[in-house]
Amino acid sequence: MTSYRLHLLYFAWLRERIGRGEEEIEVPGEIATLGALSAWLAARGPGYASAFAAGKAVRAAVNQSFAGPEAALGPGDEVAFFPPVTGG
Amino acid sequence: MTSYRLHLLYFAWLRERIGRGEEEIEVPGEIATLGALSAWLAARGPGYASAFAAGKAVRAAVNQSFAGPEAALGPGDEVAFFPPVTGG
Amino acid sequence: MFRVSVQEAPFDIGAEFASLSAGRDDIGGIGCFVGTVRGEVDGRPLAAMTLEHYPAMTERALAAIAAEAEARWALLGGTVIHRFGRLAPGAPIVLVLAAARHREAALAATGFLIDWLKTKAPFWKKESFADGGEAWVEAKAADEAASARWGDEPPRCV
Amino acid sequence: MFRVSVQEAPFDIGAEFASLSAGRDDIGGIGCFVGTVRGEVDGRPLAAMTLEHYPAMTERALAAIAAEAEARWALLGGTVIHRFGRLAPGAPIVLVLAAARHREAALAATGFLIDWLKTKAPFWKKESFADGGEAWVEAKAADEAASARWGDEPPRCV
Repeated sequence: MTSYRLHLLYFAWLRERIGRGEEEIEVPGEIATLGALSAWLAARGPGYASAFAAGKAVRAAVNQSFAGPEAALGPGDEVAFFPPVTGG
Repeated sequence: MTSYRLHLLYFAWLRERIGRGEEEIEVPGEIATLGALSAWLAARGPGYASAFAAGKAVRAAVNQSFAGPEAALGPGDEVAFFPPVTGG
Repeated sequence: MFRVSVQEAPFDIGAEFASLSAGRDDIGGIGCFVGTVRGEVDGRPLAAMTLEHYPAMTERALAAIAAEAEARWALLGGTVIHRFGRLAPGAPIVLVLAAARHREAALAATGFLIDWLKTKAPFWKKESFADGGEAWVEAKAADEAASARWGDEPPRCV
Repeated sequence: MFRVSVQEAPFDIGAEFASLSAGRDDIGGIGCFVGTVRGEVDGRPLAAMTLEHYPAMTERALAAIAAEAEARWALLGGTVIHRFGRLAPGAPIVLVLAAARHREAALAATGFLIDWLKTKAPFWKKESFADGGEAWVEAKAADEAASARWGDEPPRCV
């Protein structure tokens, strides 16, 4: 399975811990779901590890729609990670 | 028991049927409650009879507070009769 | 504290919000309801709605309703304005504002206020139809039920 | 139809009411909620509240929430405006308007809209305290519960 590119976005304290708000990233082909992606990201470095630490409620959207851990990913998808929203 | 004076007010279709919005009236002393007053008024003439006709929901206030048929009346009271309110 | 007004003139919704919240930073939410004159009744076009009221009692009744809202919820202020006189279709009739730290109280009080205004404020509406007919609006059982869910006793006839 | 706006600038409440009801006489009631920045958090004075959002998604999320309200109630129109950026204590954050023939739908839709905005609109609040400290606001269980009573499924973590 070949690798593919994703556009990643981070908001609120995930952005602060990771140290950037967005990035283009090349992901191994076996990373096929949102859950697998967040686990894979958590191993990329201390900032990511802190952002995706166990016990932290991290939510996500794929192509601007909220999505759960089993959501499938594909080339060119925009994936955003963020804490539970606090608008309103 | 001596008679006493009341200030009466009529609103909405009661006002229209009775043909006036307010009046000073001398009431026999034995008319001691709101219920007795409305029955006594109904016998004063065709307009009053129509306004206080059986089956019509007539409500009242004594001295600007909503009151039921057993409310006591006394000299100088302001008594208002009207249909169920329809504001808001 | 509530501001209560019974008036013939239109009200300025923006100004009422501004006045309620001016110089304050303890309010987290303001609930609001504005009631307006609809242009037809069961398909019959309306020319105007005329509101009669009981001047000596009205302001006192509105203040009592507002006081009940303040007793039930931790409000930081509010506004009740009710118009009377002849109003054209589309015209605003009533404005309710309720301010609180949190939205639950603000919104619940707003609903309570308009429900009680419908059954406890001494106003009577007369419809003047475009065809020349006139009719007094009858009280609705649905309004009595909405009012009763807040636990008031039903009004009694004489 | 709803008007939806995500903006840094303040909104004009009176103008939004006027724009929603302009030239219409089919509306009987407009429900409204305005959320504002409170000046302290558990007694700790706030200097500002900064709202971050997800620009590519936010307007779409607000439109989806508004569409859900229109599917659930017979609304005659509405408005959702949500601000972002740095806001001072007392500043308005969010405006919801819902117009309907009768007050029940207008008020229910108003409550629904603000409840879903709290859990489904991609905004994040950061508190900047007067003492120099900063903290991201945590999502409240009470907001999740308020949102859930309208029957949505709970958001899932990844």
